[in-house]
Amino acid sequence: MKKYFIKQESSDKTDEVKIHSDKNASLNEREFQYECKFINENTMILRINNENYFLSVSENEESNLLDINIESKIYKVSCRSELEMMIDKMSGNKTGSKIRKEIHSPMPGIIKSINVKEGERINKGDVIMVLEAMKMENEIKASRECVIKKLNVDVMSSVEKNELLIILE
Amino acid sequence: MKKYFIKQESSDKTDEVKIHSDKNASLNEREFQYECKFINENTMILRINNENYFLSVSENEESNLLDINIESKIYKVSCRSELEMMIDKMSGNKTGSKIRKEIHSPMPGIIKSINVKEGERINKGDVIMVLEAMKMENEIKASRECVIKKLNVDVMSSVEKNELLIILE
Amino acid sequence: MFSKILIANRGEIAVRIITSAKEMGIKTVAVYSDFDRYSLFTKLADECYYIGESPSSKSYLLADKIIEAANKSSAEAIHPGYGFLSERSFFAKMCKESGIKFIGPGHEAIELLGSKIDAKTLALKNKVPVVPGTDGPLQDLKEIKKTAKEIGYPVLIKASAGGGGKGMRVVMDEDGIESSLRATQSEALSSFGDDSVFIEKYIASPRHIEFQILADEYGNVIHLGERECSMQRRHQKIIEETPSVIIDSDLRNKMGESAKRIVKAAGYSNAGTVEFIVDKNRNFYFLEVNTRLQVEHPITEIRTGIDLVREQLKIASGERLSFRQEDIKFSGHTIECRICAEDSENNFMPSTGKISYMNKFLGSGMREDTGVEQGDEISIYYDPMISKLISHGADREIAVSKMKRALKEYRIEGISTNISFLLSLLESEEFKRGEYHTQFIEKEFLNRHLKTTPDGELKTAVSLAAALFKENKKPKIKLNTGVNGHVKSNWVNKRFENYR
Amino acid sequence: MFSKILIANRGEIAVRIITSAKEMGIKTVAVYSDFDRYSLFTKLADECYYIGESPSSKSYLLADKIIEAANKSSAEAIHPGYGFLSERSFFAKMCKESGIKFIGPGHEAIELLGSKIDAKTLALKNKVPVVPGTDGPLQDLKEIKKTAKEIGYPVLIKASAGGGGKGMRVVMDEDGIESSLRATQSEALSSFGDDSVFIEKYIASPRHIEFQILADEYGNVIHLGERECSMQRRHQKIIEETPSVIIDSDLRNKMGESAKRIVKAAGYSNAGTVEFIVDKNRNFYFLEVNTRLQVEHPITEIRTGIDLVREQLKIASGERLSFRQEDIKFSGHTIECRICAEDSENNFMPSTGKISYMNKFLGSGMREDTGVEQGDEISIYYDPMISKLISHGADREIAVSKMKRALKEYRIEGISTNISFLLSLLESEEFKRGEYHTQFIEKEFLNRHLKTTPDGELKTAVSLAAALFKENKKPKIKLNTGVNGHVKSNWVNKRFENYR
Repeated sequence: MKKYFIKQESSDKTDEVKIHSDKNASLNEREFQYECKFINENTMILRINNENYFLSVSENEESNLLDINIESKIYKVSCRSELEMMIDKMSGNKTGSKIRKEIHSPMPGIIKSINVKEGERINKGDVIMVLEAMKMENEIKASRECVIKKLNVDVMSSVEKNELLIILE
Repeated sequence: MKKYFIKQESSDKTDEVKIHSDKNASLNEREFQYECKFINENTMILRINNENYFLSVSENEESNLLDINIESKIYKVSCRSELEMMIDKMSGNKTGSKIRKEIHSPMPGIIKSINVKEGERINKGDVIMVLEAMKMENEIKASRECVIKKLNVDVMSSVEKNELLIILE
Repeated sequence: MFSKILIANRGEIAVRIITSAKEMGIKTVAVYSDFDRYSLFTKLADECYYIGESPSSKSYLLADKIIEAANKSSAEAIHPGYGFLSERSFFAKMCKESGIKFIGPGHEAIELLGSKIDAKTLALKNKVPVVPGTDGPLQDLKEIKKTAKEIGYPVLIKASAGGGGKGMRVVMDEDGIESSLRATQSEALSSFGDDSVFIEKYIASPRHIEFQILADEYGNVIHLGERECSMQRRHQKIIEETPSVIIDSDLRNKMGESAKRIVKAAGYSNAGTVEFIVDKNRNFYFLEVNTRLQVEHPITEIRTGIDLVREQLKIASGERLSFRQEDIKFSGHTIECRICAEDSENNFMPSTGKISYMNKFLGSGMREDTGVEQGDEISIYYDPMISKLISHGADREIAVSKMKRALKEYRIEGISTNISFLLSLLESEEFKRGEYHTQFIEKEFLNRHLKTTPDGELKTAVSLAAALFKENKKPKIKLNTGVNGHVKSNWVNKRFENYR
Repeated sequence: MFSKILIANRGEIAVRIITSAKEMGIKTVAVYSDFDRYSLFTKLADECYYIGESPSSKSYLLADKIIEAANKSSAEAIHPGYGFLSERSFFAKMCKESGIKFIGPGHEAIELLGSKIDAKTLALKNKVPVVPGTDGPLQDLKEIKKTAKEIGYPVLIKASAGGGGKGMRVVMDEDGIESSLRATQSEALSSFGDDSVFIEKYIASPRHIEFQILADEYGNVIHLGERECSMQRRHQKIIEETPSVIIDSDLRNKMGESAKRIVKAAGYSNAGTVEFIVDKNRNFYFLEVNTRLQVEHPITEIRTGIDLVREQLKIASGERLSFRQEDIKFSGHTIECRICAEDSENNFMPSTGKISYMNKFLGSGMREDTGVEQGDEISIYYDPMISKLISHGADREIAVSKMKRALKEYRIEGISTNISFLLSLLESEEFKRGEYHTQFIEKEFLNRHLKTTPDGELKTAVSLAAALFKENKKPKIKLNTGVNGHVKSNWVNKRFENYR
């Protein structure tokens, strides 16, 4: 029996999924029958009782959540195993998500502008810099309140994918 | 450099293909440039000079020939390597094709009728037996003139795929 | 309207029905056999119920199991598709008795029209011409001989309960009648459990032309024009088109009205098809009524803009037809080709196995109805049809050119198909001119020598492709040929990298 | 008619052009960059020529290279598609001088209509309303301030040579004008090498509606109705439909005739699009002429039954239009959605990478125009559009329901897409009612909280899917947790077998 702790992005409640076998599972102690066939690493046919879901799951690097795609609607959940929950508890991380301290370039391109200075405190949603790629200007925004520790690039410098742009405090 | 001997099904002439490199080849000493990318074992993009062919090749077990499928037209050729040609010569087999002495069931089904007797001489195209499968009656015909050596099945017997039906002389 | 329906079928037609139901906001329930556990139609359905083993006699023909699944899932109606239980009046009756709406005509109409002889009588009563022949089942040889002489040879012997080309024989003269009768009767007895036959005038080189009908439950009936289905092999339709080149609006009107009269007289509701044969002088004769959706229904949908499955669901839920005969508009020309798993170069032997690769390019003006994907298995259990390709163009020439392009770009590996055969049919002079009949393929086309020998650049491509294929397949063993020791040269490695 | 043409483009539009050419029996020549060596359009073409490195400035924008390939392959004509060199008069001129037919208008018409100011002048001369504004390029701040005051705020500053939303700024009052002007000018200088701007009245919440035009080389011009293109984000069209809910046949006629007048006056031939904006009172103003095939041309093709690429080829080869305005019939409702490689949940950040899995189910009434397949790479070099899905139904409701179904069944893995965003747009009340405008997405829709929290059975599915995904991904290392030692139990193995 495997136990997983699931939290919907928009909810504070943690649900408990137990996988008893390849036919039986439970959600918060409510047992049900299921059947699952993986088409590939991300896509599966999942049947619960007789309900059919042809769905895909992918790891969202940005949010550290799982994106569950059912009929092109995306449900975001965090999913932690028992072991991970134990580690979380010991390290005092309650949400289970790592706080990212570096921002990397999502794609190759050119830095068109930088809107912040080192040492500056910025708010969630603030535009940090603008990256031009694929003929579009893409704003790189802060995903949380933070302080800029180090800027690793200059305006008009061209960057590769995954190149380190900024270190946060 | 690799050499292959190609014979179109409908022709008596043997052509010689030489593969000099992954860019150069020749047909009957006429050199040309080419480019080839395999999509899978059977499918390739083949470009000769600048002509483009998105084609597939498969081995036809029935005829021992290669089926080259270009735009859903099928060209049948025999293709022998130098080594195979040497072996053919030594064994005195000029056509390069094995003569099949057994007929196996192409699919599971039921033998609806048998039209020949052991020892009977039959002609190319004669119906040897009728196999019912996929709700259709399928005639099993002689692909050459031959003598029936042994019948391995009875009328109304059900057969598996590849089960031996008849031995020819 | 229903909130949930069950589809008592599989493959492309189950997919087709699910599509329209979803668009109408109706939940769908699939039933599946072992073989179909993860087939496309089950992936698309909202709910799936297992009903038995792969042979259809142990799953899709089990009326009890299907009714049980409908009850469990609270489906309000059952769509039977085509084949399987779709034309079995007992199943329609069972549905009714279980309080489930059967999406099709009432069981009385199915039963009436299911008997060839009753249907013929009904046609005659309603002034629709039928092929001259016996009006009752016969069993006695002497009587049969006498009747055949009256009608005049050649005659056709047909099993009373037959269909789809099964249990049918042409007899050219009196010498052949006894053996043909015996053969037909024994086949009919084993297939249908009924050895009665009837005899009719055999019409040489006929056209098979059918009319699509929609009838609501309040007696309103319209027709949606004809389908030309004469391109057949062993009585199986291969290519269908609409309009037919031999039907003008006058004849369309006459045949359409005849079709409507029969259907009305039978108290028929829902979608149905009235089949006719048409002789060289454009005389038409009623053949039979198919009391269900046809395989080739898409060509009518495209040419009229009417979704037939949507109409079926609306009619079954008690709605009235929302258009009258004069509202029906026809646009352009539509053709359907049936791609089947069969080796057209080897006597059309069914081909089974796994589809290892599938790559198609449909493009503008093309529709595909299929239940199969790359990686799927083609089995011995069910119909060998893989896909229906449907083209639509402003005129026949454009529709044909689209179909040819799409067929050329349709790739299936792992099994044999009839694609090259379909392509040669479309390229035949007879098809180009529209001058073909139900015996064209067997009596004329198959005798032709159609082998293509490539020349010029095409020959170079064919030859090099063969050599490269062989080179690429060669086991990676170092051959010690002595003369040519460096087998694993740089470029060979490169090629191996490309492949996968 | 031409016997061979070259397509100076890539991706879905190259595929689209090849399709019609093949159906007409015309040989096709593709040109490709390093990146596109084995892209779908090269697989479908009859001949392929390499023209340079992946960045378009080193391949698809190299007029010399393209003309060279045309000469080598003996192509008689060049189809430029959209984007790249399609609206560059110098390229049309180069083609002409090389004796190659440019499939599009003459270079004089491209040049005339390429200048916003000349086009506006032409419109006014032909009694087609334009948005009030300056009729010549401006550079001086003082003069610009004066003009803005005369027109009345809010005003729009536009780069004279701009397009596609680039080099455009709204100024709400005099305080904002200086900084906006400087920004627009510097952007225009770096992008187009020309810093002249013009100013016009800013129309709040306008509709973007365009008319498809066909003109032969003998002065015959027809329009094929409107396309409603107001669903935009950052001036990029996302969803297009025809007919527009706000256009009645009276207005269609008026706008269509206006479009024809402009095109006729410009001496235009071939396919073109006349763009208008329409205000809340259904006043329309001429915007510009796109002198090429549009991305969204399929919705017009489906609603009229006319293959626009076929018509382009016929016109370019000197044929006369084969229909008159009164022959054009419109049928049903058509919608197009553009599926793009962008993360709509993360500020529409372009998404690059390999498409590891693609599975779609189109079904009846759907068309897809695409240039990518499973296994293809989405790169930074070109437009992020993956596919255009087009639905056709008897009415708007049916067309929308088909589109929704197809979007729900469209799966792409390996990259992020805007499919869920498209679906929520279609589900918005504004779209349902047809009441949207060019600023709807940015000013209204994006501010909404659209997060969906699953409940009931859906929540069970979401939770179990997450757990099973994690379970399946777990590295196959035996954990020594002590408590639960039998990690590799039978059922885990089974699941691993299923996966791949």
